Parts: sequence; structure tokens; C-alpha cells
Amino acid sequence: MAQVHEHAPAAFTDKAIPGTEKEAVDAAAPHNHDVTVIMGRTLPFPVYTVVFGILAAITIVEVIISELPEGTIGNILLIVLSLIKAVLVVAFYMHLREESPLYTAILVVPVVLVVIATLFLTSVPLGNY
Amino acid sequence: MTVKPSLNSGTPAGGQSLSIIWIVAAALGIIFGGLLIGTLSPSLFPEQASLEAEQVDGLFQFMLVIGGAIFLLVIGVLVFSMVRFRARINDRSDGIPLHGNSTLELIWTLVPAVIVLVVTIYSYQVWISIRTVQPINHDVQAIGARYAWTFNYDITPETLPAGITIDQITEEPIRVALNSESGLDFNSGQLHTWAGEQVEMSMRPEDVNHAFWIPAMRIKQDLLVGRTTSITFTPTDPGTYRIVCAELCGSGHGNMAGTIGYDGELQGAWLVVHPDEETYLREFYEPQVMSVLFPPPDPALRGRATLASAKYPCATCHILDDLGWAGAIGPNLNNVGNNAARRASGTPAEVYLETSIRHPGDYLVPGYGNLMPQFNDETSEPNYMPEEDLTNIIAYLLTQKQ
Amino acid sequence: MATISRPMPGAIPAPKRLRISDYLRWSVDHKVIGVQYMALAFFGFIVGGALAMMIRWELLTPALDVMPDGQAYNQLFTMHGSIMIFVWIIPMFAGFGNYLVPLMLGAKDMAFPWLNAFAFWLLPPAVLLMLLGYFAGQSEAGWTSYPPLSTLYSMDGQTLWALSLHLAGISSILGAINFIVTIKNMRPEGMGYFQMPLFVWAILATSIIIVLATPFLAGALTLLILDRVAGTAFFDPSRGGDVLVWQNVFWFYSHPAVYIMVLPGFGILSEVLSVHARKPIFGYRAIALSSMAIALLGFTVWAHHMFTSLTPALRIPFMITSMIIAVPTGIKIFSWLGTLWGGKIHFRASMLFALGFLSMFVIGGITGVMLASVPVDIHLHDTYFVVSHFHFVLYGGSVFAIYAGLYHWWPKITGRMLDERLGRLHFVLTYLGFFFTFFPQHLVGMQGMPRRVSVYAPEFQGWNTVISLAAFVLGISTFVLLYAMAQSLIAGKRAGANPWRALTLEWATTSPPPPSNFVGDPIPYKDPYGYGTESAFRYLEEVDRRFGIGEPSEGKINTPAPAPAAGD
Amino acid sequence: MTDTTLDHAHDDSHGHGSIAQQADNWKTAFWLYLASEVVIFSVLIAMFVLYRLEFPARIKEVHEAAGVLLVAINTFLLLTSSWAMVMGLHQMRKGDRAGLIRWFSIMCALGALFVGLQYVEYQTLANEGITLYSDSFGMRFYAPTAFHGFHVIVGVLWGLLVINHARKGGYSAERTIGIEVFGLYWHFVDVVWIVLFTVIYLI
Ligand code: HEA
Ligand code: HEA
Ligand code: CUA
Ligand SMILES: [Cu+2]
Repeated sequence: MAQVHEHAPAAFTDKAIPGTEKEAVDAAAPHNHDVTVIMGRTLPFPVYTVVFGILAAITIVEVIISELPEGTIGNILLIVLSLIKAVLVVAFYMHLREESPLYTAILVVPVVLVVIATLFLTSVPLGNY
Repeated sequence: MTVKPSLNSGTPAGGQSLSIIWIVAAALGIIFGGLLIGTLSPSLFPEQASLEAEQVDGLFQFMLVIGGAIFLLVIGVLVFSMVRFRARINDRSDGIPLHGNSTLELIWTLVPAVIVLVVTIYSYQVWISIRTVQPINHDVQAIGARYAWTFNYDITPETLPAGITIDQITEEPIRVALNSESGLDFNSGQLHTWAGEQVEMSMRPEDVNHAFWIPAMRIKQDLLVGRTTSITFTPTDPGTYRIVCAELCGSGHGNMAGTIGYDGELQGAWLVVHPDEETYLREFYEPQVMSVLFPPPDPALRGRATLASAKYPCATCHILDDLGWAGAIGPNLNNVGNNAARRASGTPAEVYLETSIRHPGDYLVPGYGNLMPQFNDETSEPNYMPEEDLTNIIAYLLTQKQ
Repeated sequence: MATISRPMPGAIPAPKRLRISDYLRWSVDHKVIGVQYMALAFFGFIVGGALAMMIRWELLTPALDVMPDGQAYNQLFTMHGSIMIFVWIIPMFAGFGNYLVPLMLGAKDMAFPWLNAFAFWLLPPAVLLMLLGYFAGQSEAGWTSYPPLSTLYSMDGQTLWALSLHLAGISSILGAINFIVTIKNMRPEGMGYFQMPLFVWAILATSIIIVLATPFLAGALTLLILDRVAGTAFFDPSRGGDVLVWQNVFWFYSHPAVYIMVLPGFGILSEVLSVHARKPIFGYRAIALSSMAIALLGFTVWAHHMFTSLTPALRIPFMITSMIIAVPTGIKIFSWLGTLWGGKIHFRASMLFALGFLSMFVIGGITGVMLASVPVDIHLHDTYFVVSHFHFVLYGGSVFAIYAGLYHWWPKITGRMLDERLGRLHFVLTYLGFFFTFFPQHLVGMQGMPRRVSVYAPEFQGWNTVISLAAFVLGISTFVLLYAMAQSLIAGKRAGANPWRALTLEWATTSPPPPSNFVGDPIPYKDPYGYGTESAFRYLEEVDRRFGIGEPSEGKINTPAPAPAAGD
Repeated sequence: MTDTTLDHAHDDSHGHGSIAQQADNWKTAFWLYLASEVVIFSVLIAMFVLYRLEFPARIKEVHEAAGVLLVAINTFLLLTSSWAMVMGLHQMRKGDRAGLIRWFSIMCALGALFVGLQYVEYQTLANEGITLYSDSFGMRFYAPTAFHGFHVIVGVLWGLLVINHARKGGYSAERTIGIEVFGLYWHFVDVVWIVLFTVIYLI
């Protein structure tokens, strides 16, 4: 949400057009629905409950995979599944889906940074040179 | 400094006098002078005594010229602006309302980019060249311990001095060791090699990280706990060159380098480059090998040889004239033969010395802290000192009386 | 012509000055907090400087003669480095940021005043912890604190040191979050990101680095503390750890940290140069965006501190990235030169320090590029050449910038002018003392003198004597500043609202500003660097008329300046 | 208005006033805080990853010894509490304060249970001889999980504070920022656990 002003922005500003308080409240409105429309069908739960269902299902799948014999495919699958879980929580529960893209940047930049850093650390050989 | 008081320099919005310009210009002049002297001074670097040194120096010189030019440019524009665009007294007008110039900005983005590209490529070439390891080289091991360097040379049946055969070795254990896989070796506090041959040295630290540096060779590599690292260089000129520890390793970090004694003899870690392999063998390698193969019968002499070989880092901290030690951290050992008997009443000198080496904290000479490392008789522990060495060293130390 | 939004009965009087005791209390006013930061930082500078004097005293001669042993010397430079970085430079810039950012944005305070105060009050305990280490056996592993020296071989002061840095780190993260939110949300109407003063840009870039980099230090310190007190072995190879992990994670933080230590300085420079050269800043967008570029690139170069310890194959990429950093930094330097060109340069003390920065930082930057070249760094790593490099960028850069900022904003903060003559004396002494302290260090370093040694080879004695003597001059020069500040507080001339006739918003209020900074909602002048235009001239006249001018009123002030030829 | 106008005619501050403005301040600040948390956690997790790549056999050993059941339950607890949290927010947005308190009580209870079960797990591992300083696995396992556990504890306490505030009549359908910020924290802790669960226990 951009900042709030009673005045129209001057001509030379390049900021987003500020919203008003009224709009801010309206923006929260989508949360108030107790039904979720998914692929054309209407479910009688809030979207949060639907997401919870998916999360629970994925977790069960994960546990099952981990009990199967170890393998690269399994591991990749686990990583992908947990990424999906993380993204679901962040997008729906933390409302990143509907917030300003700036917040997404605030989250993605450090994640990229630490992934690179960790990959680098793993590439430092323990052996002699 | 001449600031004319009449100008009322306290005036916030007032203009400025010429005199301040002169002050600043003079300051800059001095700085220029300093820079010029620095740049022109022939001894920017220590002597150039390895193949690596020639290349690194060339690269540095190249960067110095470029860097110097950039510096002169910046300073030139700066000084010119200061003189040309200074505000005159009582001039309250502003400069021209100029906000930028895309062409100029593009130029001063691209030109530095090209410069750093060139510098990077040149650096990369030098890097590749100094990293090349020759198939044949002189192979040594180095150990860095707080606060001394030890260099370890292998003795194999093939490298015995001319005229010596294995059968001539009288002592059974030495003969067996020489033929075994682990082989025989000896230590020296100095690194010996000869000109024109590449040295490849693997290094490991005893306790904390150190860094092996020979300024005259322009090479440096850290010793990392838990790893063995290696370094290569090719000395070109015979001579002696200081070895320096370049990674903070504790209180004696500064002492972990080659020093010169009062009468000019070399102490601590030095690189000795002999003119050729023959001289190296004759003057350094073979005498050492002989004293290992045919150790003196007297334990005191053996002890002296052990200590002189810098197998243990005692020289850094102790003074002992007989061996030319000049360390200032631990107690003076010149009269240790007498002192050891007196220090702890009821304790025989041998026991006192043994305790002082195995458990240095048990007896402390008044005025000295508990700084000495503990030398253990377990190979698994740091600072391993075999029982045999200990006995010999004690025998030797007991002869040191004044 | 000018329309005035409220009836103008004359100059608005400046509020009463606060007492010293007001600064010792919890306060949520960003101006008080800013001054608290600066005062604490200055204390750190004195302590760190005194330690530096002891270092130089010890190094007058090749032998160990002042300190009882090498360990005591190691403690000296460890404390010197840590205090200078974590108690002087970083808090000082935080102080400038705190004081100026809300003012420049025309805001009444930071976004989170309470958090702001809290962040500050984390610092005094941090300083205390660091100093307390003195009694527990000081830290002695250098400010870089490489294990295993810092874990298995150091005394308890090392733990206190790590705790202290932890606190300082949390403090600066909280501060940085506050800055970012303030800058994002509290700009006045009519000020987009590209109408912000460049100092605000610099603080924004710095804060982004702090938020992303400082937690690396927090993580590394946590592991270090665990290793020291809980018996873990993250950094002990004999029990499955790895010493290089510390080096990597530490420099993940500490290279970005060097830009934390210089970007606000760049920001100060942009302000000072433009105001005192009476000319718009040259290439505003390039300067603003190059800060961001430096912030970003700064995260990719860390291992250039490890050219002698990292696997050889991994060294080259870091050489490339380190070299690239020269480009955005160069853009700034050249843009500043462009700003001077064609200006009307007034050589006030703050301008002198800014020009001093320009000349000296370039040297430090160029030696940085030399060090970035792997083959050269292999020779020069951990020598006095490096010491020289970082004092050129840290003293010739950050400290000169701080001085420039101090002379520039002192009138705003205190309402009093600093004596220009003392300022010039201070500059000349500092400039010369600085140059002759740190320039010869290049030479001894190249010749083979390692850093962090209390004893050195006798052939370096000559230069070291020069260095030490110059360092004493440098130390004494600080007293000139202290004297000038005291004199100004006691008997300084009143400054008026806008002694330098600057266009940024902090000058469009009284000096010092009232508790809520502005009366009403200020409107920023459309271009913070729009000097040389007629409308800017009128705006400045308006500010003078509204808030009054400083002492002495010598008539000059009111003489109409020749209206600039170019309109806007 | 021309260039030389110094301020607006009326006294009106910007920045502090409105609810929406404050909400945005808090959210931005909190996302930034989470950004730095990401980095701290990842340093600790990286220590584990390094070990995982170097000694896969040892990890397998520990997995076999510990079993996945307990942590799977724990994961469910945390997921459910995340859901409870967001449902509480949902209720409050509809103006149902009692609903908020109800859901949040569930959330806190689940969080507390999580901590309890983690303690049980630590005990089990300690019985296997794996402690913080027993071997190089221990430290790399305990550091991130304990740091996360600490965050859960803080979260539960914070949740209780929110409940308390709601009891006293705090929050309204429009003014939920306090809950939202806490929600960001709690879900973040959940996300971290999702990562930890995969990296440490599953792979
Ligand atoms: C304010 C702090 C600061 C700043 C800004 C910098 C800036 C830079 N530093 Fe420095 N550095 C330190 C603080 C800083 N450094 C510290 C404290 C250490 C030591 C840490 C320790 O070990 O204790 C260190 C150490 C250090 C090393 C490791 C040395 C070693 O230990 O072996 C290296 C190596 O690459 C390096 C490189 C650089 C580079 C490339 C820049 C660049 O950003 C510089 C860019 C600037 C310019 C280049 C000048 C302006 C540009 C132009 C005029 C354009 C034209 C120029 C060219 C084309 C070259 N620095
Ligand atoms: C911003 C940071 C900063 C600043 C401003 C300084 C300022 C100074 N530094 Fe700093 N220095 C570092 C950061 C800084 N240093 C760092 C990070 C290290 C590395 C540490 C490490 O290796 O771990 C270092 C290391 C370092 C060394 C190397 C030590 C070694 O490796 O053995 C030396 C040696 O000359 C030195 C000297 C000086 C001097 C003479 C000053 C002078 O400019 C100081 C002048 C200022 C004053 C003197 C203040 C005023 C003092 C008073 C008013 C008190 C009165 C005292 C007397 C006159 C006696 N410093
Ligand atoms: Cu060994 Cu320094
Ligand atoms: Cu760096």
C-alpha cells in the first residue's frame, strides 16, 4: 500500500498514486469470504482451510516418500514438495499473494543470497590443496 | 599558514581568499612529491629472486602506472577546479545549473570497465603462469608451530651421500627405518634449496593457522588447521631470504620469522638458496644425512643436534647462547644446568626438566607466565615429543652451565 | 512570485537548546537519538584512537618495548580495529542517518521512534561488554577473529567480544529496518525516490546491506560462541569442523560491511560537494543507482580476503567481481568531479574535508583494485600494504566524510557555527598527518613487513618512525576539532536556519529544529540540487526570510545576488 | 503553489497518522526483519547441509535410530497451528473477537505441544548418545532445531499476549495489524520448520 495523502501528487513525482484509507479497508475484503472458488467449483470453506488440506496431504506424501528406499529422485521430490509447501504458506497464510510485490522482493532476495552462499560453502573442498 | 584576518573567514556565506588555495595546493604538492618519490624509488619491492617475483612485479608495475594515471587525472581535475572555479570574495552567485551529460557518463563507465578487464586478464595470465607445477621439483614438507617453522627433508636409500651404502649403517633401527615405507627424515629450521629448481612444499600447522611467506619470492600460502596446503616457487638467485609468518597466530606471531643475531648470524626461519644442486648436497644435505645415519653416541650431543635441527620450536622463546637462540618470551636457558637443580627443592634436576617439558605449567620460573606448549609423548596429541628425544634433550640441557 | 502559506511576522525563533542531561536519558526523538549515537561514536573514536597511538608508540622501534608481551600488543589492535569499526564508523553514520533522514524527508520522526531508541540503547551495553573484555583477558585474535586462534587459544575476553558484536549487530539491523521503512513510507508529497537527497539514497543502500549482511555475522558469532562456551566444534577440524567456514561466513558479512562503512560517507559527500560548489549534483541518477550497484556487487566479492587460504581454483571469480566494483565507484568519483566543474567553490572546512576525501579515497580504491589482483595479493596479503589500503578508505574515506558532515551539519544540530579558521587548521593537520601516517605503510608492506606484529625487521625502522611521528600529529589534530567543538558550543556564532544556503529540507527549519521538526507539512524544493536557477534563489531567500539568518549580519547577506542567467 | 512555498497551509503531519499507513509501516518492517531471520537460520542450516553432504551414512544411521513418526506429528502440529492462526485472523476480520480468541488458544496449545514433543525427541536422541557436543552431528543438528524451538517458544508467548489483548477488547475488523504481524512471525516459523523437516529429517 502506498502512502496516504489528502493531496494529489505533484506532477513530478514518480511514486505510485497513493491510496486512501477507505481503499485500504476494502483491500482486506477478500479475506472475508467463507467460500473458496477453485477450478470453477465452490467449496464451503475459506481458502485457508483448503490450503491447510493441501499442506497436510503433501506432508503425508513426504513422510511416505522418506520411508521408501533412499534415492536421488526421492530427494528431489522431497525438496520440490517442501518448496511447494513453503510457497503455499507464504503466499496464502502470509498473504504475500495479495501484498505489494516489494514484500516478495524482500523475501526472495535474501533467499537467493543464502542459497548461493550455501552452495558456495558446499563447494569449498575439505581436502588438501 | 597565512590566513588574512581581514577576510573574516567566520562568515558563513562569505567568499574565500586565495591563501587557502595556496595552502591546499602546497599540501597537494607535498603529496605529489611523496608519491613521486615512492613511485620512482628503485626498491619498492624487496629483491627479486624468483621466477614468480619477476611476473608479479611486472603486473604490479603495470597497475601502478594505470593507477597512478587515474590518480593524476582525478587530482588534476580536482586541483584545476579548485583554482578555476573557486568562489571569489563576496560572490554569492551559483554555478551553472548543469545536471549531467550522458556521453560523459557513458565514457566514464566504459573506460574503467575496459581498464579493469585488461587488468583482470593480465592478472589471470600471471596467475596461471605462477601456478604451473613442474614435473620435477624439490620436494619438502613444512610444519608451522607457534612460533617456529620446521622443514622436513626425506632420506631415502637413493639419496644417500656418495660412497655411503646401507650396509655401512651400524645401528639396526636406523637401517630398518631407512628401508621401511615411512622412511627416514631430518628437520631443519631453515629451508634449503638451489637456484633454478622449482620447490614444491606441502605444509601443515601444528596448532593454529599460520601463513608461509617469502617476500623475496612473492609467494604466500596459509597453513590451515585440518588441511595440508602446498606452495610452489622457483628461486633464481642464490642467497638467503627471510621467511615470515603472515597470519596472526598469537603472542609470538612477529617472532615467527627469520631474524639476524647480534653478530650477524641468521636465526629463525630463512630460505637458503644454494647456487646449484651440488653445493646444496655438499653443504647442507649430506652433512645432515650423515648425522642422522651415524648419530653421535653421547646423548648430550644427540640432544644438541635435535634442538639445533629446530624440530621443536624452543628457539622462539628461549635464550641459549650455545645454539644462538635469542627468544625473549621464556626463561633464559644459559645456566639451566645449574638452575634446574635449584628451582624446586627436593626435585632432581632431571625430573624438574622432564616436568618442565611434559607439563610446563607445573613449575613456573618467577616472572614468567604459563605460555609454553606442552610436549606430549603420545603421537596422537599435538606437540609430540618421543621419550628418546626428551632424554637426549635433558642430557644436553644439563650440560649448559655458566 | 513567492506565495507564503501563512502570515509572515518575521523569523521563527529557534527552540531552546537541550541540556546534556537530556541526552543521557531515554528519548524517542530522532534528533536526540542521532546526537546520542554521534556522542557515543566519538567516545569510541577517542578510545580507538588512543589505542592506535599505543600501537604506533610500540612500533617506533623494531623491538618489543612498550607492551609487556606480544599478546598485549595483539589485544591492542584487536580492540582498536573492533572499536573503530563497530563503535565509531558504523554508529557515527547511524547517528547522521538518524538525525538527517527524517529532516530531509520533511517527516516529524522516524517510522518507529521507540524502536529507534531501543536500537540505540543496545549499543552502550555492547561497548561496555567489549571494554569489559579488558578484565577477562582481552580478545586477541584481531577483528577478524579467525579460529582456532579465537576459539581454542584465546581467553574469555573473546567471548565478551563476540557477545558485544552480537548486540551491536542487532542494534544496527533494527536501525536499518527503521530507515528503510521511513524512507519508503514517509517521503513528503512531491518527493519520489528520485527526488530524495543522495544522502537518503546512501542510507537506503546501506540499510539494505545491513539487513542482508549483518545476520551472517550474527550466525557466525553464534557458532563461535557455541564453540567457545558449549563445547561444540564447528570450527575445530579435529572434531569435524572446518576453519574455513568461519572465514567464509565472516567475510560474507564483512566485505559488505566495508560498504556499510563507506556508502553513507558517499552520501555525505554528495550533499557537501553540491552545496559548497553551488552547483547541481552531476548525474544524480547515476550516483543514486551506483550506490545500489555497489550494495549488490558487494555481496559477491567476499573471498578476496581469502586469496591465500581458499582453494586456488575458487580465487579467480572473486578477482573478477572485486575488479568490477571499481566501475560503479568510479562513476561516483567522476560525477563528483563533474559537480565541481563549473561551480563556485567555497572552501569551507566541510568542503575541504570533502575534497580531501576525493583525493585520498581514490588512492585507497586503487590500492584496493591492486589487492584484488590475485598474484599481487598473494604477495601483499596481510602486510602493511593492506593496512594502508584500508586506512585510506576508512580514514581517508569514511572519517574524512564524517568530518565533512560534521562541519556541514554542526550548525543545524547545535545552532552554532564552528570556527572556520580552526576548521582549516584541523584540516591541514589531519590531511598531512593522515597522508604521512598511512602512505609509507604501502612501502613497508611491499618491502615485506607483515601486519599484526609487535616486532619487525630492523630495516623497516626508518619508515616506521616516520609513520609513528605522523600518527602522533594525526592524533593531536583531533584535539583541534575537540577544541573547536567546545568553543562553538560555548561561544559560537548563531548559525541561522540555512547558513550554507542549501536546498535540502533539513535546512528549511530552525537550527536546531523544533521537537516536531517542522511547523506544518514542509514542501520540498522540487530538486534538492537545483542550484543556479532563479527559482532556487527565490526559495532560499524565502527560507532566510522565514527562519532568519545567522550572525554576523554584515549586510552582505541581504545584498541581492545577481540573478543567475539561466532560468529553469 | 509555486516553487517557493515552504509548507502546506494547514497543520497536518504525514506518515504517522492513518491505520493503513501504520499497517504498511509495520508490515514492511516485519518483512525486513524476516529477511534477516532467513539469513541467520540459513547459516545454521548450512552447517547441517555441509555435514549432510560429507557424511550421508551417518545421517542415515541417525534417521534409522530416531524414526520419523515423532517429527511427522510435530510437523502436523505446527501446520495445524499455522492454520489456526490464520483462521483466527479470518474471524477477527469478520469482527468475531471470540472466534479469534478461540482459534488462537488452539494455536498456542499446539505450539506448546510442539515444544514439548521436541523436548521428548531431544531426550530420545540424548539417550542414543547424541548431544550438543557429543560428535559433529550433534552440534549441527541441535543448533538449528533449538534455535527454531526458541522461536516457537517466543511465538507461543506472543500468541498469549495477542489473546490477552483481544480479551481486553483490542483489535477490530479494520485494525488487525497486530495480529497480522504476529501471523507473519508464526507462519515464518512454520516455513522454517518445513525446511528443517525436509533437510534434516526427510532427506
Ligand atoms: C570503507 C572500507 C573499504 C572500502 C570502500 C574498500 C574498497 C575496496 N577494497 Fe578493501 N578492505 C577494507 C575496507 C575497504 N575496502 C578493509 C577494512 C580491509 C582489510 C580487512 C582485514 O583484513 O582486516 C580491506 C581489504 C581488502 C582486500 C584484501 C586484502 C588482503 O587482505 O589481502 C582486498 C582485495 O581484493 C580489497 C579490495 C577492495 C576493492 C577492490 C575495493 C573497491 O571498492 C574500491 C573501488 C574504488 C576505486 C577503484 C577508486 C575510484 C574509482 C575510479 C577513480 C575509477 C577508475 C578506477 C579504475 C579503473 C581502477 N580490500
Ligand atoms: C575506521 C577505522 C579506523 C580508524 C579511524 C583507524 C585509525 C588509525 N589506525 Fe587503525 N585499524 C583499523 C581501523 C581504523 N584505524 C582496523 C580495522 C585495523 C585492523 C585491526 C586488526 O588487524 O584486527 C587497524 C589496524 C591498525 C594498525 C595495524 C596494527 C597491526 O596490524 O599491527 C595500525 C598501525 O599503525 C593502525 C594505526 C592507526 C592510526 C595511527 C590511526 C589514527 O588515524 C587514529 C587517529 C585518531 C586519534 C588519535 C583519535 C584522537 C585520540 C585522542 C584525542 C586521544 C589522545 C591520545 C593520544 C594523542 C596519545 N591501525
Ligand atoms: Cu605463525 Cu603468525
Ligand atoms: Cu573486501
